[in-house]
Amino acid sequence: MQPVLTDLIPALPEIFLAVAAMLLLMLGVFRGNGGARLVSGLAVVALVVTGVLLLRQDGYDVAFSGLYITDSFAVFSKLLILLGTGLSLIIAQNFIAREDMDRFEFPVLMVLATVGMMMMVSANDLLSLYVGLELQSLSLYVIASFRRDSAKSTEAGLKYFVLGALSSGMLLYGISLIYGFAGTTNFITIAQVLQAGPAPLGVIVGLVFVAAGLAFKISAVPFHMWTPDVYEGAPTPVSAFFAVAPKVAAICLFIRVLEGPFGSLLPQWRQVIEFCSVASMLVGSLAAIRQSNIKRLMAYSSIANIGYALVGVAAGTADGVQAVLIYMAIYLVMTVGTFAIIIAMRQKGKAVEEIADLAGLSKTNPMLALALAIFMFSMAGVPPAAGFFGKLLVFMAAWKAGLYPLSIIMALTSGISLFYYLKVCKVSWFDDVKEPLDRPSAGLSWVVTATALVVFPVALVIGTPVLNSAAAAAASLFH
Amino acid sequence: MENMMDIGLGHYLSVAAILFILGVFGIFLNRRNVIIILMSIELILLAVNINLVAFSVFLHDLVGQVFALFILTVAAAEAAIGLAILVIYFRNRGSIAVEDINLMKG
Amino acid sequence: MADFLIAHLGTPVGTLVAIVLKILVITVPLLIAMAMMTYMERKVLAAIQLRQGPILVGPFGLLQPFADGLKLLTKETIIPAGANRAVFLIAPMLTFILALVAWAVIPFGEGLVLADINVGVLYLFAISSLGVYGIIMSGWASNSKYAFLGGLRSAAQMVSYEVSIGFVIISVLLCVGSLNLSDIVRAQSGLWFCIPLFPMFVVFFISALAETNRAPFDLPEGESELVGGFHTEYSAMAFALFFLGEYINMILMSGMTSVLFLGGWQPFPLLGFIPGPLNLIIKICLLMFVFIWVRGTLPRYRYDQLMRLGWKVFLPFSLIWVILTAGFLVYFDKVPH
Amino acid sequence: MADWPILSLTTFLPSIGALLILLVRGEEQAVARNAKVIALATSLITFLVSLAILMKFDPASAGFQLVEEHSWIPALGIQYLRGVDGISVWFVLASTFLTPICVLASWDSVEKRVKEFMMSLLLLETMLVGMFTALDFILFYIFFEGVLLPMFLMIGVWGGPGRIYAAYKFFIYTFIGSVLMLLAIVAMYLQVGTMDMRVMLDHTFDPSMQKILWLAFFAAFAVKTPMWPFHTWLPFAHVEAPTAGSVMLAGVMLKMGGYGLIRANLQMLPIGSATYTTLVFVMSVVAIIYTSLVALAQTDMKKMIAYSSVAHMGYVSMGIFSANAQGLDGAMFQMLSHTVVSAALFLCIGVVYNRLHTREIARYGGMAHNMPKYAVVFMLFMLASVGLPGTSGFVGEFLSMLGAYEANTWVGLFASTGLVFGAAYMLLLYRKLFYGKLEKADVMAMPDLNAKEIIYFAPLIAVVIMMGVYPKSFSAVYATSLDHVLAHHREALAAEGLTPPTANPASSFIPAANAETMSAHPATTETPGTEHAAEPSTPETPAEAPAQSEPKADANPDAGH
Amino acid sequence: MSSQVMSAELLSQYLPIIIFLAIAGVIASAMVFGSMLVAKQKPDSEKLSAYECGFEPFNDARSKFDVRFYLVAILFIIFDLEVAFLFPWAVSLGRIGLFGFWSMMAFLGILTIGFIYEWKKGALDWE
Repeated sequence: MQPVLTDLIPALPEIFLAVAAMLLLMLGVFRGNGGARLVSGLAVVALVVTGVLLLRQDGYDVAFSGLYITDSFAVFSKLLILLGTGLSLIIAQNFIAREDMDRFEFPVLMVLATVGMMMMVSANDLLSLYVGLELQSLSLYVIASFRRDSAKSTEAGLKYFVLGALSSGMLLYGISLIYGFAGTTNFITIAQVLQAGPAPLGVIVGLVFVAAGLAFKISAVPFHMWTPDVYEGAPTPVSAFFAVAPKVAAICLFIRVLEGPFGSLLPQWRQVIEFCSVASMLVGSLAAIRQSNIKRLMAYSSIANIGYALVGVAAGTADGVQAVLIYMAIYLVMTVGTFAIIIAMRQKGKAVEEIADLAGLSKTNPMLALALAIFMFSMAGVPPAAGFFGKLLVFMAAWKAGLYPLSIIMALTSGISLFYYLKVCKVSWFDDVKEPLDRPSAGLSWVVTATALVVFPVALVIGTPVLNSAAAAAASLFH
Repeated sequence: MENMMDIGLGHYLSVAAILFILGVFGIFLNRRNVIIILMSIELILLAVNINLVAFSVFLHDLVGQVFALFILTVAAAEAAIGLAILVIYFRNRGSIAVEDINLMKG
Repeated sequence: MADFLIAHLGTPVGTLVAIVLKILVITVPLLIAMAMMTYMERKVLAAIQLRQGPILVGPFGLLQPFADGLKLLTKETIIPAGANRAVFLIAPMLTFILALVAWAVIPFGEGLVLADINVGVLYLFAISSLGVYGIIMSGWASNSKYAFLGGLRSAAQMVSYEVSIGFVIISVLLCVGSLNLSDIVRAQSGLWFCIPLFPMFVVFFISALAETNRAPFDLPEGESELVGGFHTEYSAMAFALFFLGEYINMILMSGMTSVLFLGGWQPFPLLGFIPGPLNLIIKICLLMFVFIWVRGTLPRYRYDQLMRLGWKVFLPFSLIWVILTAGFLVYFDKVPH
Repeated sequence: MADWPILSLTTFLPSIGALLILLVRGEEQAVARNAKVIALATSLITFLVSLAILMKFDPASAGFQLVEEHSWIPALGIQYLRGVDGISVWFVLASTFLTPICVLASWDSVEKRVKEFMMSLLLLETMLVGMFTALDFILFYIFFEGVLLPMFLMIGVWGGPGRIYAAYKFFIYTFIGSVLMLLAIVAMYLQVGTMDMRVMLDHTFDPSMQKILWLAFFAAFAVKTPMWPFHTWLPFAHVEAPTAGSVMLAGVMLKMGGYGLIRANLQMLPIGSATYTTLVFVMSVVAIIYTSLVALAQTDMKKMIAYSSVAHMGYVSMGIFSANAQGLDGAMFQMLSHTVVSAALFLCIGVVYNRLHTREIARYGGMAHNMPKYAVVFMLFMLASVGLPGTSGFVGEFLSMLGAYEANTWVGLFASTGLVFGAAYMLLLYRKLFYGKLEKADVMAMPDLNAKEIIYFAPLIAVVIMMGVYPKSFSAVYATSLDHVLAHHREALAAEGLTPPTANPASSFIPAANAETMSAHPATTETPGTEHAAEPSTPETPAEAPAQSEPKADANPDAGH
Repeated sequence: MSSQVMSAELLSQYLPIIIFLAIAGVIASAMVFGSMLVAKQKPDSEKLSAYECGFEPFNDARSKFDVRFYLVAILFIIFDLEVAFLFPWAVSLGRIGLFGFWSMMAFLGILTIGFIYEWKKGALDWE
């Protein structure tokens, strides 16, 4: 019994969170729908406790007979995921109460999705990768269509489901080929097989399928079609959640798979990633310009951001990974902040989501407008906001790896992206008030303020420790 | 019966590949019904399972079959959730035709 | 014939012919048994209701089933105008075929089994699950409200009880450690499983009633609500195939019960002289009698009661039993090999 | 006081003021008043503190002084590194000098959202000072870009009717330019391994790489300067910006470009500079002639001054890339002069705009009659802008033309035509505004300069005259640094086997007033080899100058020699 | 090589089933089509219309039906699959020991949680 139990200790945070999710489910179902708020609160507590458990982990460890791995990389990305989920939960509070989403399943599903994401980034085997991914995806499908009575929400859920299932299928097909031609599903063994000799064609084909499947999950072009629709259709807190935690998890998984078992195939997959990256940056930046719905805008913005992150992935170096991790951390904070503002967009008790509805925000709510400006400039990569440093890191990593065209395209597209970020600032600062927004709730204001402060100026101060831990995380992948 | 022995790995892989392609085409070319899409997805997963089991036998390695079992399970859960979403979608829109999924464009 | 077989023993043709012969040896008696089963049902019901039952056709009315069969054979096959013709016809055939082929793995005695596959239980489980398709297809293809609703109800009922059947089988498997039906029978040489797993035995038998849409769970055919259920629109041989399939299924479920819980071909206590296959046949007959007995005495369940019984009683109950069985075996270190 | 991080103090004092303003609550009127008072107080204190920089600055030293060095993001070689040399110190002062004037100028003219306006102004000051004193390239970049934000808001929120287009154009032009600069910075970092500008200044980059890097930097600074044809954002930004915005824009922000051209292009990338000298000359000459002609055709006062700024900055770029003592000296002086003069001219326009709310030249006329004080002030700055000897404008334009002439006679000749055009449009403007009949009733009703306006014009007048009459007081501060730049430049060219474009004998043309200035440049008339005889003078730095920067800065030339 | 042996073994085991399937199919179709040949076929529209207590059929029979059927189907899928996991576990419990036992208990525990949830949510109530 003893060795079995110690074998599970590396997975303790996940186990804890999973058990917590189940307990919350029971709590919710026995208390009825009145308990939604309580369950939400407890879910946040559970996430925090999981974070603490994670922080106690250090070093490299393997559980479940090699299916599962913990290293600094996993810890770092999991902390990001937890942060994303926690913040999304907090900003969702008010919304769900008002928009008839006040059901305790919502936080429980979010927690379950988080467990899936944590499994994904800790996967050391194609099997655990798949199971984690599906645990996440299945929860997300449900969350996307959580407003059962809204045509938009259900359509978003349906779209997300169909394309998500398709992507899972592609991923699986790739996995089956890799398994067949490499003879194993374990990452470490695959790496050994690939280092031992030239990679069989089947593995490369399989890898392309796997990359395509994962590209769906991070919504990289050309697998991005679902993103704008789902972001627009899903309830706003759900879009916020989608924009952060699963993105971080998927990109970390991407890194884990590509840099880990397939590290020696860098020349092969780099072309794919480069293509996706360039396409994402261009499509994301260009398509966002003509959006009038702010959630769609954020969707395209997230596509573009993924393009930038992929630049770091394409570098295929520890620097690149570190840059991506930092990039995603910053992206997470500013995206949550922006979505908190979007959630706060209510006129006379009704949610609105057109960019034009922000008109004159700087007069009616200067603090919110200031925060929004900080987020937008940060996303555009204008210093001194934190977004600049994320881009800078990725950029430097790519440049160091010799990806000159990619870095230049990155620089240019961030110039293009300025157009639509500026548009949001313009509307909120320069235009005249038509209909003032309602006062946001305390929780929202809190998150907006906190994230805005982190983006600028706190990030300038705490940057170094975060950078160092990201560096350690990246190094653990390239031991 | 000897001629039946000729069925080798390649044949299984070909069948799986054909099924996979059918599934993908079913998703993209189908203009009628979301149910057909769901079925196409199942077809894809079936192709994967054929692959995995064939490889598993070929490699004398059980992992492939275990994987197939997992896929079956997850596929069932996925189908259940997919159908549930489809049902609520139908309740809202009164149609599950693919061309009616058009509330959001852009 | 025998010469031919001996001459070709070991060659593909010989093997083939041998297999076909074996199949016929199973099928023909089975069909006859089914016919006799309908006769027995009418007789037993009559006895329960203090009537005589069929007496006119043949001695004691023994040929009545064959007369019925002949009648159905010469009836017009009506395929409703709105029906989906192919599916409409395939559905009864499917039910019938599945009911038959399930018998391929039932061991009639030591080595007396058509296909001694090592996943026999799984095979049975799968075949009986497929049975739902025949019903769904017929209900849908008929394009009639009664058939449609009857089919749905029937299907829902079958799948509901399928789950607890699964758990029951698991608890048997725990005690055996093999999926092979012959192994299961052999494992009962000392003690039939109906003793240690008595509750499971009961659950299984009741689920078998539900699985075969028999009274008191014959909701899908409740005349008062659904006329004839999923086969409302069927006539002639198509109807007969459903009928056949259903009765063969009943016999099959009895056979499964015997194999899983009553020791299959293992002799009755103190009656060791009875040869193996006969033991099984006697057990099946006894169980069949219970089937009819139940029909004659118990009132029909309401649909919600039926579902509640399946999901809220049998499912948790059998689940707990699986856990208890496994726990017991592990704790006392009695797990097979 | 001695060990105070005086540069950081100067930089962040305005931010603290902005934070204080942010905290101001209450009635709208009271908030506006308090915000203004806080802004004025903060900016004045900042100015006083910045004077301390000048006092502590040692003009004899070419190296960076008052250096503050702190670890920041070691993983990327990014430090919190600040310091000033002779080139940057004046720009710091220009920023701190103009800000209180802007606050005063906006006292009454900004009516809506005063709180935010004052915050933007103070933040702008922070960014500007930070940018001129940054010695870490990323820090430099951050401040360089950071300037955009408050300026974007100032134009967009408080600007005229076309403000949104102007703000966009302003932002996107400068942002895209600076993104290219970032590319170059990263490339250089990966060569050198640190973002420390001092190290980069001493590092000799590969010539072929220099050419690319130079273009990248040039893109950023040419937009900012702005040089023709990248200047198109400027007229819009100026016209739409509120007075204070225009003042800061013309007064300081354009100098960011000039500063960058000297610091990055000329100083770090000598080979690149030598390669593209012709390009710069052509662009500068076109700027001088073409934009002067365009200015001539303007009917909007602000647009006219804006175009004149482009022309004046053309002299600057021309002077810088003459890469000789006169040219560089002239460019520096021209920048400083333009800081004051253009700021003053925009303030002048602001005066009448506040009264009549139009900038149409034709709407005015004959103001000499009812606004005599105003006419005098305007005339002074107009003449300085034209380059009348005795005003600040003369020295800069003359020296930079001299430098250009030395480098390329034709360029010098063409550039001098710009003087004529410049005189033409400015005098035309003056005539239209102040002479003629005072017939329009609303113009007639305008009161003359009030006390507040006189208060903020007074220091500007003083500086303009001071610069014109006694230029050495200003040039002495940056002379040593410019020498150092030139020496380094020549040395680098020599190492590559290129000769500087200087034809040499022009030193005799230097007017007496500037002879002293020139005498501080022994290098100009000597051959590259002998320059280094003058080098050892730099190590004799005062004790309080931070030691760590000096040996580095000088070790290289010596070693190279 | 050995995979071929394996497949031969497999075939010999499953061949009877396949033949059985064929024979059963032949019997079934013989019965249906034989009857169709033997019996007199005289269809008319009354005969061919779907039975609806003597009325003309009102509307399409395949209309909406109770969502609870669907719910049952989903529940079935989930539990049936779980049974699919239990089969190999039950057979090999002797070899996988305590670890296997407790793993499955954990799995069943999670399943039970889901089951309780369904129960409390009323998914198991027909009425």
